[in-house]
Amino acid sequence: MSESTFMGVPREKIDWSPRIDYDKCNYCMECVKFCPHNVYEVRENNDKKLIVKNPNNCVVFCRACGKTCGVDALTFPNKGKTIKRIKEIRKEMEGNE
Amino acid sequence: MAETKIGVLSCSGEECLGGTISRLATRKMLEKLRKDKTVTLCLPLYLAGGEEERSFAKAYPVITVDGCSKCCAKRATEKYSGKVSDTVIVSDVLGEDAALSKIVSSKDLKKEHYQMVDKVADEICQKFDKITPEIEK
Amino acid sequence: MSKVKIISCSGIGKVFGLMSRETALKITNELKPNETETVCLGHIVTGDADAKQKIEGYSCITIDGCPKHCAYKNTTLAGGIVKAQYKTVDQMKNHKGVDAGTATALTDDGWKIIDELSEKICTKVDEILKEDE
Amino acid sequence: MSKSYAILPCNGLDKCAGCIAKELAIKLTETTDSQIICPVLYRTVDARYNKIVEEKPLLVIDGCGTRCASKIASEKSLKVDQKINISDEAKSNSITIENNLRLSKDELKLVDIITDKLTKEKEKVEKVSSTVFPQIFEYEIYKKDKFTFKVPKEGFLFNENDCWVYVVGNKARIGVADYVQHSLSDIIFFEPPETGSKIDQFGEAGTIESGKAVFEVVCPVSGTITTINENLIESPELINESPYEKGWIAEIELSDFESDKDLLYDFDKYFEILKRKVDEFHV
Repeated sequence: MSESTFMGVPREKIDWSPRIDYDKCNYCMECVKFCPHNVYEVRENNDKKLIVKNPNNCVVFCRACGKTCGVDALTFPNKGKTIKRIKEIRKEMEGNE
Repeated sequence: MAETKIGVLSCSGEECLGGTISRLATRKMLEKLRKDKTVTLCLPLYLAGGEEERSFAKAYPVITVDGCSKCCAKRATEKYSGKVSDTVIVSDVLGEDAALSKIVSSKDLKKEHYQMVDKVADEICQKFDKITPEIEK
Repeated sequence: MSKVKIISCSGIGKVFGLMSRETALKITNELKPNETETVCLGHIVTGDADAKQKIEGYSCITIDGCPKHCAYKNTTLAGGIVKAQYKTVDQMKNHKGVDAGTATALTDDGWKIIDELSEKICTKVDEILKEDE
Repeated sequence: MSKSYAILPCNGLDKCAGCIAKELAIKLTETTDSQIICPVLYRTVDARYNKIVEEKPLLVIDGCGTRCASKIASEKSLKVDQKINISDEAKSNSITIENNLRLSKDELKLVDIITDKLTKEKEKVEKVSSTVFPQIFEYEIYKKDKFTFKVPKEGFLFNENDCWVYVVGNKARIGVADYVQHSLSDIIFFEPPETGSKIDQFGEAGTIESGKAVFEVVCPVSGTITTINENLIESPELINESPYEKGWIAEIELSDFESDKDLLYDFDKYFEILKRKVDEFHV
């Protein structure tokens, strides 16, 4: 895929993806089954059997996989701060043009 | 033209085996044989108000796959949508006896049925590939 | 007594279409072969006189996959008397999150759902036959 | 008079959130004329509760994201009047739920807060009348094979999560774009956002679900949810049939539209994005 952006900002500059609380996660893998964007990866042989492999595949502001988590092990970055950051980057980019 | 898309429309008839074979052969085109180029269409949607299905055959080539010699899929397409580019009739490929035999549920399909599906799907592929270069021009 | 016509949409794009088809086949071939029969929806769509004749004025039950109601609309257009209409997608509402399969093949769960629907429709068939008498 | 409910709580006994759900249910029966449906007994002998369910509006209380109570309600095809999720409520009231099964002071406070909200707020919100929104729009169409993707040409703004907003004065209607309903295919479930709740821009305004996936409605604007589209609860397929008109999701009283606008697209820009998405992702 070519460069991907969100609200005109390069996707990799936006920090938005699920965070796994490994103290809570029971590796039921419902989130993996759920997410169509290939964000997670299962690693059967590792200690951490589940990782966020492709954080930039995660749809910015989508939190839908969190709902599948029975033990509430998934959290997301602060939405307000993310919006602020996006606006800042947009300003910077305008300045550069 | 950027992409080649060809519509495949089966009669999916419920009264005889030919309907099931037409349907499965069409699904096989979509899932395996010509994955990215096949668009399946729903026959009853012509009348139930599907502008999307109706206009498709006007803009793209369509191959109809009918179970028996009634050729419902072909005739309905020509009546409501547009010209049919080619047609496959299960009873021509497999013979009337097989096509008109009693319909079986997809849970009771046997090896022989899958062989019938393969044969009809091959036939669709041949027609499909004949049309493809014409639209890629 | 004339048989109740069971007409399915048999939509090819989604699992709901196959569910409608298999439900119709189960009822007409297994559960109520003497009381019901199916009619090709494709044939009805052509508008042929002999297709029309099969359903015009008869009691019909339509089984659609999705809310586009292809079976219901086409049956009504051809003069069939739709005594009851069903949608397989509605049946999914009682089975949230269940994978029923694809338009090519159903999963075991998918079969269970259509078994459930078939039972329901058979009860309706009995009612209709009583009324028709 | 305060409203009374038939209460279906999750009653998860091995988690704190479940214990709070139970406490809240008890509290509501003490302060109002509400009655509890025991989820465990309900599953085995539902006849026991059929009368209550018929007589009173149903309040479903879930403890955590597994939403067992909601699932039971949908299993039994119950019409849900109100939904409360303890974990979400805790978050929005900045109360941390501990792992202890005996409730702490904070957790009891949360019970009081929710009780208040459920018994008082209702009367206020119900009176808000809906603003008149136009019903017919002109569309631009993007075609891909047999699919047609519609985007209304005027009056709508979009976020990049394919949700739209239509503003009239300080009120707005929100919904999902045609692209969403095409991607999801037949929508079978609609979980509305909570009436009366405050929502941020890009906050969750309910979810819609098909056999394929769950889609979170990402709210394009900030404000207070004043009305939800009740019709969608019975007929979520309206979103498929008419995503920009009959399939609207909710109405919102705007709180900071001027600032929200910075992160919204007009028709021209959204149409470009839609075309890209269709070409890249749509199968």
